[in-house]
Amino acid sequence: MPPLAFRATVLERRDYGCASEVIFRVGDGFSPLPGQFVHILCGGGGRIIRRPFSVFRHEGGIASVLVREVGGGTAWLRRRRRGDELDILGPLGRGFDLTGGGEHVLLAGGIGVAPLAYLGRRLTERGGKVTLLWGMEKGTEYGSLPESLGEEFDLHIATADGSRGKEGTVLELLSPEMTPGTHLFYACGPRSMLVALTERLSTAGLPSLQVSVEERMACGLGACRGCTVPAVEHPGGYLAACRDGPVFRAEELDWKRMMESI
Amino acid sequence: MPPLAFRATVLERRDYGCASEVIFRVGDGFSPLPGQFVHILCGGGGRIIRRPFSVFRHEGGIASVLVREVGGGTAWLRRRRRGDELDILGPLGRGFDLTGGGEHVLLAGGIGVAPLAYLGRRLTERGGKVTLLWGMEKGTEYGSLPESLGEEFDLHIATADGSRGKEGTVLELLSPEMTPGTHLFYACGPRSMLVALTERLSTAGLPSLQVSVEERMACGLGACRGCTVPAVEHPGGYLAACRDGPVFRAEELDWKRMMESI
Amino acid sequence: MEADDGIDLRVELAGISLKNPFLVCSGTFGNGREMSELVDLNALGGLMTKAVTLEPCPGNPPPRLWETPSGMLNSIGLENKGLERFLAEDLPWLSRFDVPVWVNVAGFSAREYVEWAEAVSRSGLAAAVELNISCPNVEKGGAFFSRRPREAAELVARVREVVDIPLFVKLPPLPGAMRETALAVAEAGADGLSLINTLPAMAVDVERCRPRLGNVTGGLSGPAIHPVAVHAVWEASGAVDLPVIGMGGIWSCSDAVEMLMAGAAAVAVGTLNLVDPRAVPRLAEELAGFMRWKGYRRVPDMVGLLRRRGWG
Amino acid sequence: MEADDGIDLRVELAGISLKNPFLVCSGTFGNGREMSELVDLNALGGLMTKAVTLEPCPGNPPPRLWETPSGMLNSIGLENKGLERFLAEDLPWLSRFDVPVWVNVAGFSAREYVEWAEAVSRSGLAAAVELNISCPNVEKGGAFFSRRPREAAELVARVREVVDIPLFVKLPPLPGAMRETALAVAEAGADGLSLINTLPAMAVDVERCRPRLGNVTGGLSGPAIHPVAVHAVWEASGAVDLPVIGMGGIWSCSDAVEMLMAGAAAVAVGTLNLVDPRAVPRLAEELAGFMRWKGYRRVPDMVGLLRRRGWG
Ligand SMILES: Cc1cc2nc3c(=O)[nH]c(=O)nc-3n(C[C@H](O)[C@H](O)[C@H](O)COP(=O)(O)OP(=O)(O)OC[C@H]3O[C@@H](n4cnc5c(N)ncnc54)[C@H](O)[C@@H]3O)c2cc1C
Ligand SMILES: Cc1cc2nc3c(=O)[nH]c(=O)nc-3n(C[C@H](O)[C@H](O)[C@H](O)COP(=O)(O)OP(=O)(O)OC[C@H]3O[C@@H](n4cnc5c(N)ncnc54)[C@H](O)[C@@H]3O)c2cc1C
Ligand SMILES: Cc1cc2nc3c(=O)[nH]c(=O)nc-3n(C[C@H](O)[C@H](O)[C@H](O)COP(=O)(O)O)c2cc1C
Ligand SMILES: Cc1cc2nc3c(=O)[nH]c(=O)nc-3n(C[C@H](O)[C@H](O)[C@H](O)COP(=O)(O)O)c2cc1C
Ligand code: FES
Ligand code: FES
Repeated sequence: MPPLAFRATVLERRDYGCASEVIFRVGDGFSPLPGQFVHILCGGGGRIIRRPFSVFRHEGGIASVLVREVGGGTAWLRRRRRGDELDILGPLGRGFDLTGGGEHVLLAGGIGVAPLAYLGRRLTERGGKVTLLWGMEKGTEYGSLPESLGEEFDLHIATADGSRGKEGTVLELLSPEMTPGTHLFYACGPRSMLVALTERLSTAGLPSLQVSVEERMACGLGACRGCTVPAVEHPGGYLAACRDGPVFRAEELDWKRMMESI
Repeated sequence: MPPLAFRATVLERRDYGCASEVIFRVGDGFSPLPGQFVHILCGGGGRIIRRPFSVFRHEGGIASVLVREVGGGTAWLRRRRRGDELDILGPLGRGFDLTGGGEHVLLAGGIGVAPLAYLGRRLTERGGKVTLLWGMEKGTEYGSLPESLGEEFDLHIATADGSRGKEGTVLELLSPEMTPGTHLFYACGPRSMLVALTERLSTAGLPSLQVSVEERMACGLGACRGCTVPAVEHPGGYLAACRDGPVFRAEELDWKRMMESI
Repeated sequence: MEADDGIDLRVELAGISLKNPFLVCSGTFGNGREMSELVDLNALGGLMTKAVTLEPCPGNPPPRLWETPSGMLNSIGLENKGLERFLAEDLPWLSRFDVPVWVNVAGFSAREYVEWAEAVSRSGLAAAVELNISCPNVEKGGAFFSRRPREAAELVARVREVVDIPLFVKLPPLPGAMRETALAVAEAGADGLSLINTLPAMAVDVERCRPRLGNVTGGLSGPAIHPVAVHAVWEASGAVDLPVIGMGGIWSCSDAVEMLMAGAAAVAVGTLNLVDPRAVPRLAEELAGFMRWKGYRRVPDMVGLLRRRGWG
Repeated sequence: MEADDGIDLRVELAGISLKNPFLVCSGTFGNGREMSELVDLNALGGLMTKAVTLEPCPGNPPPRLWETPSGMLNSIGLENKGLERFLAEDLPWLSRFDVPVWVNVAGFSAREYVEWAEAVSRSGLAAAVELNISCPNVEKGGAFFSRRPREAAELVARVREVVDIPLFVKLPPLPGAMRETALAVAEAGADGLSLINTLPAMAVDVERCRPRLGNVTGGLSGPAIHPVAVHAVWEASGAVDLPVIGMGGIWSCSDAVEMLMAGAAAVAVGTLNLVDPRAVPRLAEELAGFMRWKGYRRVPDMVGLLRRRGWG
């Protein structure tokens, strides 16, 4: 569907530790695919560019984003209250390809859980078997969100400080039977985590992996070429994260150059 | 007293039509003279410079400003709520000279009523006879503030559209017996009103007039020389509205040059 | 676009007719295709294409964007598919719309500029050439030319010889040298000026001690530079009798009117397109409202009005 | 100011010792007197005086200030009491404090610059001369010099002959010509550079069709120009081996560290003083905290670190 430009009324906010779910009303025409994002104006003043947020939830005229506070824009957004208005462009970008069969392993690093939770719901609806692996800094970081997601998914948690679940990154949660032959992998998280994952799966495993990348964006529409990631197809060339992605098949990206900008 | 830099907690807000009184707590050291102002940081974002506001009220650890919304900064300030914090520098500038005897005529144009109301209270305390003349666009502009001030003062109102009191500017309210010989005049309002007043009083009457001028300000301390008004003393020279003023004896200013920048 | 109430938004620039005085700046609207999902291209006064170079160009390494107070840094670095595909794909697609197209021509040498501008002119599909001699994002992408009035004039003269359509020259703000450069470029045969390109700028991630942009330096755009742009328009329009397209941080209708009153014959919206792809139709409507309110009937009534009122 | 934990904020600039790397910019701190009510002058790394001219100067007609997105326009226009009173009143008053004073020297001719700089040097009360050849607010206030590397160098050479104290030259950002100008000025004998002065800029009241500033044009300062200033520091410090004092839109500790990492040996706070007269002591404390956290012990550890890490 083509993107919409609209104003949305905030219905509710749920706080989960360092993040908040901001829930807003959407029209009938708004039907985002998992992995697509919305581009939100986060306050005026010195901030001029929209901020991209993955769709976290969408059903029956209601959608939400899960916002982790990292700067002024996210601080503004997560403090919206019932009745406030949001200026939104979206849904934008290419979402996850849901057509693959088999077992689904979703790997989230930190706030990367947002698009994956939405993906997980859609995959489950389609009858897929979904395992959600989630790495975070410490167990209390996201408040009660792990409990909440634990009710929906087969959820496994790793923490950097070992305070909950396995100690280490989300990769520690990959079990030996999760192999590219039998499983499909979907990942969203820090660049370093994605690189580590491609190394773990090795070249042969890349076709089974889809990743959602985070790049700073301006237009979100493919017009400014500001959000590029290195592409395999055009040697030395780039793809636009906002339009060609944010979800890519791992094979499309040049992981050697991806690594350089960690 | 030297100026203070402090954070003040907002206690209350009272809305009066196009303006709001923002009431905040101040410490013991804060003792503004009528005509002095406070310099307030009005939100972050693209606004970087403080905004000056005359002290409207001060008694027993509580002070207030009367804010008329004309742009982003005043919009921000008048929307503060109980418990919000303000970043304040002040009191700043030279206030009115209260030592003159006789009858006091206070002429306010629009929001210029703020420093004059505070002045009126102090003059009344000192046993002076105070008449407050106030010109505004239309009778409903300042909500119930005229009623409120009418309880404190001998208040006369003029409106541009004739919807309340006399039709015309505040100058229409000057009665023939209000003469420089017997009365002292204090004025605050648009530049054009001040110029008209000096013409009305003519050169001989200027010694009986004190005016508070509004100039855009940056430092408010006399350091940047950004807020200058034309001075009589140094031909071609200037005085700093923030430090030498904002209250001047009318004789100190070069009214011919004052007129040029209307 | 003459409304019932007699408000006429049309302008003419070097013989080119525009429906309204709002163009979109080079590089901030792609080549129209992506934006066309959200905005009717026929509503634009004019469209300035992304810079195109003779050969395809991959652009600069990411990251390419960074936000600064009321501004944005970019180091796109002329990423484009090259002349051939531009002429075969983008320009014909754009010519389906009723909007004049300024083709933004960038080069790495004078020869490239000339060759390229000639091809654009010959295509018959462009309304004008916009000679980009001020891109801060490539070593030799013209910044060299703009800082030397004489070299700039020579390049303009050479390009002038080979193009049959109006030739606009895009300059950066040149503190103190704006008038001189505008004059040199005008004498060399330019039909108009585009002012301003982004300002060379830079930001640093101090925690990691590395530049915010992969290319280290970039160009600053957005509201932060608007007062600099108005000044450049003011200086150039006072020096030469050429139409100036004013651009730089236009974020509102009154930002645009500032440019017009300072001497711009038309304006172009840049970074704002990236935030609101529908900015131009919205601002055009607001401008009509402003004119109605203030009693201006035609856009030229406002152009250069500051000087006509005796300022400067 | 060496703290217990070994964090050392001191820097040395052309032989002048500073307690910390934060100076206050010329024109944004008066001559210290007004500000001294709110801030202890002894806490400043250094103080750059308001521009002083040989003769008293009334300055430009008001209004002289206008706020723009994340920036401020000013057209103060060198208002000052003239050399004589400055040397008799302000400089002796300032010398009571333990803070090195850069005297900002402006002139309307080369002769004035020379005469004036010599008098300052002879007074024995100034730590350094800051040659202001980049004020955008007066017709001949030096902007003329800064846009021509050769003329700038000649002036610097003449002043160099008559002053016995370090000579800093203050430049505007010169897109594309920064390196060249820095080199010329360095060869002519400058001991350091001050970068940057305000950018020529302008704003218009569109409702009344008149300039926002009485002088029509002015200089843009504040956070809006910070990325331009960092870039200027980066270019100049890469070109010459002189200490650069970085200034322009410093609003936070990390803004200052950006300048240092880009190559500034010290920084100066400008417009921020007008908002928070206590900015320098506050930022100095924050810088110590930053250094503690990141493991830098001395300021020079950060200076030019970007290039030492292989960028650029
Ligand atoms: C496709 C996509 C989907 C995203 N989905 C979510 C989501 O669901 N929930 C969520 O909380 N965040 C998400 N992000 C990240 C989010 O957009 C940024 O955190 C936000 O833009 C930061 O804005 P700020 O004003 O708070 O921070 P700033 O003050 O602008 O920056 C703070 C820090 O965040 C980094 N940052 C800024 N913008 C981005 C960006 N666009 N991408 C990555 N890092 C950035 C900066 O480098 C800086 O270090 C997503 C990003 C992308 C590209
Ligand atoms: C000594 C002094 C005392 C004042 N006391 C009061 C008061 O008690 N109550 C009150 O409501 N206002 C008062 N003002 C005016 C008030 O400071 C301005 O209205 C305010 O700064 C506007 O800020 P803004 O962000 O809302 O408007 P902006 O968006 O900055 O500007 C909106 C309009 O207001 C004008 N303006 C901006 N700043 C000033 C300024 N400093 N002085 C005059 N006009 C300005 C601009 O020219 C513009 O047309 C006083 C001004 C001075 C100098
Ligand atoms: C992302 C981006 C890409 C740009 N690309 C070009 C370009 O290819 N050619 C060009 O002449 N100018 C380019 N510019 C400069 C703009 O056309 C315009 O001159 C500048 O951004 C100032 O306007 P603004 O502040 O409204 O954006 C680009 C600007 C941005 C923000
Ligand atoms: C109100 C004001 C007055 C200034 N006066 C002078 C001056 O007299 N001499 C000078 O060299 N620079 C002057 N400047 C420029 C500053 O010293 C500084 O270079 C510039 O403002 C950039 O720094 P900032 O963005 O931190 O303010 C002035 C700046 C302002 C804002
Ligand atoms: S953000 Fe503009 S192309 Fe992706
Ligand atoms: S505002 Fe700075 S001198 Fe008055």
